[in-house]
Amino acid sequence: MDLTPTEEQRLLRESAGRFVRAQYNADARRKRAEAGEGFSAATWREFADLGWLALPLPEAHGGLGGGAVEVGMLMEAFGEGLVDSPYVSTVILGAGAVAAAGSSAQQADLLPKVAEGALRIAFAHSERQARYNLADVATHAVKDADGWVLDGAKTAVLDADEADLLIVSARIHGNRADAKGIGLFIAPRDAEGLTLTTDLRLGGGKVAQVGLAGVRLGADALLGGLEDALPVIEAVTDHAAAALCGEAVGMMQTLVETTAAYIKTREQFGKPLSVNQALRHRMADMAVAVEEARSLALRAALFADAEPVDRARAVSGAKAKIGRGARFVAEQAVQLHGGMGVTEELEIGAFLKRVVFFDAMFGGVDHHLKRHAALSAAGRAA
Amino acid sequence: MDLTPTEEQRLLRESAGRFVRAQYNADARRKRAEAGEGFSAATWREFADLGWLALPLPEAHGGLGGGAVEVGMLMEAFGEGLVDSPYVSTVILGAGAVAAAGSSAQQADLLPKVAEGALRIAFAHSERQARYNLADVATHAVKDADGWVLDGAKTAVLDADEADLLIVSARIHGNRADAKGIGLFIAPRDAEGLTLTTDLRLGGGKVAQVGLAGVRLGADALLGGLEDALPVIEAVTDHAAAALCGEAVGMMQTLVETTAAYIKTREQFGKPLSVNQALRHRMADMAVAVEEARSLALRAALFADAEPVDRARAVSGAKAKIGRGARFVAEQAVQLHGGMGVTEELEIGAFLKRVVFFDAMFGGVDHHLKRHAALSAAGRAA
Amino acid sequence: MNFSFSDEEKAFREEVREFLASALTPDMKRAQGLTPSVFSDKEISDPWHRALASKGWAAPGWPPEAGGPTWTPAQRWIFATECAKAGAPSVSPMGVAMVGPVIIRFGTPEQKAKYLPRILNCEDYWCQGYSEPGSGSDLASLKTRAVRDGDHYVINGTKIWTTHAHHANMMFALVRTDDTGRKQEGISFILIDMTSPGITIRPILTIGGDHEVNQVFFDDVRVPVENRIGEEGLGWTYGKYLLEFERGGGIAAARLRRGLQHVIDMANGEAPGQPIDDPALALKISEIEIDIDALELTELRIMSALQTGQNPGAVSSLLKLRNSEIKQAITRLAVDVLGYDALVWEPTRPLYGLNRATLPEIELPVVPEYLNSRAFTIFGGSSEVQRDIIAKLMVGL
Amino acid sequence: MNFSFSDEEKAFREEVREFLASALTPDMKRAQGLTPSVFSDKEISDPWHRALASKGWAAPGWPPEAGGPTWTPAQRWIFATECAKAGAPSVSPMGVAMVGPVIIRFGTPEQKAKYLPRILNCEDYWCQGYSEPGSGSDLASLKTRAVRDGDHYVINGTKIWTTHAHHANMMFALVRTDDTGRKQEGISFILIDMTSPGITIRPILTIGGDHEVNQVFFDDVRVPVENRIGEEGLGWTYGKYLLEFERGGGIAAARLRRGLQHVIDMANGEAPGQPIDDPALALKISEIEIDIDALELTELRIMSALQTGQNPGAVSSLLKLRNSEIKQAITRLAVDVLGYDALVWEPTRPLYGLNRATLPEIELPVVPEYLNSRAFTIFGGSSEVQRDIIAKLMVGL
Repeated sequence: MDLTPTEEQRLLRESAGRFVRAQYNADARRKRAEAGEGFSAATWREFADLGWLALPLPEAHGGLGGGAVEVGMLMEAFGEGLVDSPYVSTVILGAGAVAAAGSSAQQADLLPKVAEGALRIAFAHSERQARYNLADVATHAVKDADGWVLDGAKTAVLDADEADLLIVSARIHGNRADAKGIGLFIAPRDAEGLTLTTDLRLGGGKVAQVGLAGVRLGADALLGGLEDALPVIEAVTDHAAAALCGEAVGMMQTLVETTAAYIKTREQFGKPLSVNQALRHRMADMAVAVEEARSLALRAALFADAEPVDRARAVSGAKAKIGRGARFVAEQAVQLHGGMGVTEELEIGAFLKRVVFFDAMFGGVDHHLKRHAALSAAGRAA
Repeated sequence: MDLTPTEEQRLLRESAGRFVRAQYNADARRKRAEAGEGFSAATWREFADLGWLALPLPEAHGGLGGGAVEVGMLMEAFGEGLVDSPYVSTVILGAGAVAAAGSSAQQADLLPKVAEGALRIAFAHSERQARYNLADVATHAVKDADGWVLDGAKTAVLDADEADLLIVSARIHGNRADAKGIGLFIAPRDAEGLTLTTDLRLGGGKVAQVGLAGVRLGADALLGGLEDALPVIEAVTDHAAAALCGEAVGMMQTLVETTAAYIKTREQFGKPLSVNQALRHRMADMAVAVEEARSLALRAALFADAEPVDRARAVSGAKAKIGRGARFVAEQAVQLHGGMGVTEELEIGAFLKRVVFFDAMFGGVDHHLKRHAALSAAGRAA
Repeated sequence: MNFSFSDEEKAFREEVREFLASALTPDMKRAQGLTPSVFSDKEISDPWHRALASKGWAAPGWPPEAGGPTWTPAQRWIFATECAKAGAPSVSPMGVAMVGPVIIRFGTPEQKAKYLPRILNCEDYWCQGYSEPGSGSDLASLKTRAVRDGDHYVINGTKIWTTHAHHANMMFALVRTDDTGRKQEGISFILIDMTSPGITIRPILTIGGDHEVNQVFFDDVRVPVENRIGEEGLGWTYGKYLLEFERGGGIAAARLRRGLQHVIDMANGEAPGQPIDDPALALKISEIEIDIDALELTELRIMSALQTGQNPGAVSSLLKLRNSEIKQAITRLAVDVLGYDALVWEPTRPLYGLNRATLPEIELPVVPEYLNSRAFTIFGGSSEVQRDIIAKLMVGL
Repeated sequence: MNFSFSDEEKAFREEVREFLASALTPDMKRAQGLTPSVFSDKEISDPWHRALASKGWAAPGWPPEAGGPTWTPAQRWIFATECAKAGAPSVSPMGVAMVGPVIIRFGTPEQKAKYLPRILNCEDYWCQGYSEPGSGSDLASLKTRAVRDGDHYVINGTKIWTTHAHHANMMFALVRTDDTGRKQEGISFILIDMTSPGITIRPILTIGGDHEVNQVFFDDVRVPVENRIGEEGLGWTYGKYLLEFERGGGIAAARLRRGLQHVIDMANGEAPGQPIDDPALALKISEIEIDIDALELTELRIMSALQTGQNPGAVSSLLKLRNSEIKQAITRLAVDVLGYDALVWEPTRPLYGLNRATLPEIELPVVPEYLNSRAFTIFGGSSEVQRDIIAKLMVGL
């Protein structure tokens, strides 16, 4: 039992921290936002060069074989600088699904390109009516002589506008919320009948609604030939949620540091705000929330490859408590910044928005508490 | 619309306050507790003389025809001094049930005696398996040629040991949790087959488990001849809950005043504790909780005779929020008193115990929130 | 004690409802419903202000000689409650509710004659020049200077958080006319024509993406001495008088209830988050509803005390604190109900000017409103300041 | 990073489990389970202490020369966790965990030889004389005086909150030997034989109805000078060293988990409050379980840092704060599960001495424990003090 980082992990964390501090300060982010540009291709290449895109991918296909703990460290650094990259959508969700369920041919085709930074993949699974129930898939896939035909609609697809491929879930058989009968399909973004409605995303990046109207895909488009992909969907979603938990920890850390610096220097009635014990105690509670989040994000990562029920309990526990803790920290960071906190002039608001994004993604506090309780029910019965 | 008290109400409130301050200080309470005596017969007579026992009873039977608002004012004064009388059990629950459902003969027989202080009535309704569901009654009553025979068990019967009569609910027909088929029976405390297991009650007074083994009652024992008494049970329970809400307000008020006085005078590091902003803000939140409780207790009283669904929503709303607020105030009063707060040397602990009693009585915060939500569901549907 | 309205009060309520049914147009209601900012836009509030003015109802708190309707506290409560229930815009408070009462109390006959009718009839649009970048809760530390030059003051400095400065033609401001004594002394209360040379306005966007507040710069702005209210150096007194009005809060329950109903409406619809039949959501709605019930009954208790000539005590801080906290709880719950739709960020303003958006119209204001509502516990006396006041005035600490 | 125990650690865990299976009797477990006070009664903790001593495990933190088992941080974590899981009593900390380390660090060879074996073998029972009626969190303001008279100190004054003074034959105390300088100076650390003439003990009942703490009065109590630890006037330094041990907290998650399991067991039974299939209860249990998960992983992170020779930083306040808050949340939830059974107040102590009671045995300690657990956020540095420390050391304020 040793939860201190290895030398390798420490170096990864430090290099990520350095990169983010150098490139992701407030000015750079504001300039990019004002220029209205998406995520920079140059930075994505730098991610590839630093090995980050290859990090969790299998070594057999150009990856480094890292685990959720390493991903969490990277994400924590991203969170500290509010990096708005398509890392989670392409590497964790998209490539993660390919790595978990793709045939050897699909893996060999796609994963090295992701690792090199030459391919981006979006993950199109959620549907509006599903309300975070991962088994609720109304989009359907029908097989005919030429391959597959997909019809349906997806929501909350991250970074689809700049993706080359989409992994789309669709029901092959069964009823709408059945656990069985869901497949994952590889679809080019420019497939005929596939439409994107892209909006700015709260907290940075883009989000799309995806329409699928008679989208024709080849017979080999079904990922791994798998007609029961729900366990894969659950696993990559849990991995992505764990990664976002790591990112949230980084955000919380920055919020606490920024706010502490502010109340130490901002004067009122001739004294720094930090003379107010009520504010100091608030900040103590914020610091406690960060430490608890750090422990639970790490715990979720450590359980990422455990038995599904243990993995899911660890991830839902982390997602619920960090969801609440991050909201508390971000809202209080705004509060303690006073008037300046509620403007776009400071970065605090951008962090709060990303926190709301975090909480909404894959389900909020109530959803994950309920999932945790449901997964625990058997163990609690007499 | 005028929520200021009438002159009559003001006088009632003031006389109750005076009485309690004179007779219910900590020393008197401690002496009574140490003497192990029950509620003093002399004080009960004084209650009668002051008109308090008659207060909510119908004028036709020796009562004063007061309403829940007047009862709430009295209870608030009781709460300020932590009075541990059988007022709620006898006057609100016991006599309340007789007034609501008794035949003219039963009312004429019993109510004047209650008003005079010559009769105490306990209300034996709750059962262990019911878990606060008022319709869940397993105790059954069978009619035969000689009258009724009751079998079953009751829990949480307040002040039964000193009561002359018990009003016992029992199922006449139907299944265990059916809304229909419950009757209320008048049983002498010394009826054969009726056994009491009496314990000290948390926060003052006594509580009993009641066993009923073939208890024979006359044919006229059924209150009002009513075989569907659940609405009556719900009404008197709501009235009692509203009364306890008033009492809780008084308790909260005393806790805030006592704690404020303590932190203003208790010195640490050469300064009064109240120099700590964190403590002042805590006390501000406690004061806010008292004002909110005051408003909701009054609201519950104002709705006491409204349509059942409106009455129940008002009472459950008050019970839930005051349950939480009183717990917060009492726990923080202990906290702010430091070491002294967690001993039996101060009265703070006695207040906390009574607050726990309040929260447990008729169901806690979750129960009443759930009841409020269930009663509100129809109004929230699209 | 009487928990129902009198026949007269009921008749008045009927009159208000009839007025609302005719004067409050569907367009006004839609625009107000799609307003995620704290204040209604001028183009929303002005038409409503004029409709009220034509009925003689624009300035409920004013005395009759100034054009007020001489309502009882109960009537004011009924009016505010019915307006909120109906979804009416709010009238810009800076004129009617803020500078108006100061002019009425402390202004010269000439000032009253000049400004009050123009406020009442919505001819002037006012903004408030109190806060400065360095001042925060320590308002009296303000530095904007007004130096006497003949029969003018020459003003230099800057004000911040100036709501609707970009709409206003008039500002009332606290400025420093003397800095030799205590910082509260030497402050004067002055009325500034916003078209004066030397004024520049810098917009400040809120985190919700709205242009509501500004920073205003004064560069040798000349203001006639006759624009000063009361005595030079007593501005702090007048300013505090006004702040008591601002903090009053008073009649907020009905507006909160409407906000909660909006959450319920969304949860009954297609929003992809928590649906109305989710038990956890039902409990949260109940919790907030009970909070509003408590606030409403507190308002009615205060209204009753005022009605019978009693002093309701130091409760305005309590009302402000709870109103802002409940408002924030409602907007947070609304975001939960949005689910994945919370991810869509619509930057266009005003929202009621949008012809089409990815989100259903009912969902459009939710996230910006959540973000903007963070300001409720900051402006007009932060929650921390309110707790300081409550501890002092209600608990005696 | 490695999230599983090594083979050696697993073997040790097995050894601990085997020891617990044989040494921890059903009677001890029952008595501990029916203990609603913070500390285990002497008649519970002593037999357990002796069982541990016979295995060489009574003093995990002591160096080998003093009789400690030379465990790694991981072994200490495993040991404490397995003991908590098994429901073992706690060993009285005043000797082993409090005065022991002080004697080891600052004691003379004679003091070490005299006291340490008697602590280890459970021959002496210690109590702590720090707090005084007027001192509270301001411990250094203590007034109990020790005046030198030949080769004795003569002690006059009073100590309060003295846990198990009525069981103890020895007390370690902070006393004032000088009051001319700063209040922290002039304090000495002294060992007092509780059988000395002039000592009287007044019991103080807790709100849970337990006799755990006392007030101790000293009336010309003579203590040999050789009973002073270290130098006269440096007692504050020694006392602070001890407090750091007391605040450490360290390994609490397993005990909390056992407390939560008790709630689950009751909710699976006949307790008339919230049953296990109540969704609201299930969510609350999950919330607490997640809180414990977070605390446990924080403990493991700290243990790992210690294991690799790193400094875990200022986390003991965080552990104390969260441990006490979670403990209170568990006891509060337990009361909810009791429902109407919470009304029954059982005044007899000890509860494990009761032959019959109205309540089922599983429910007996619940309400007293809820009440007593209020002390968790007060003693050993109140939550307010912990937040002051966290703000200072973790946030730099």
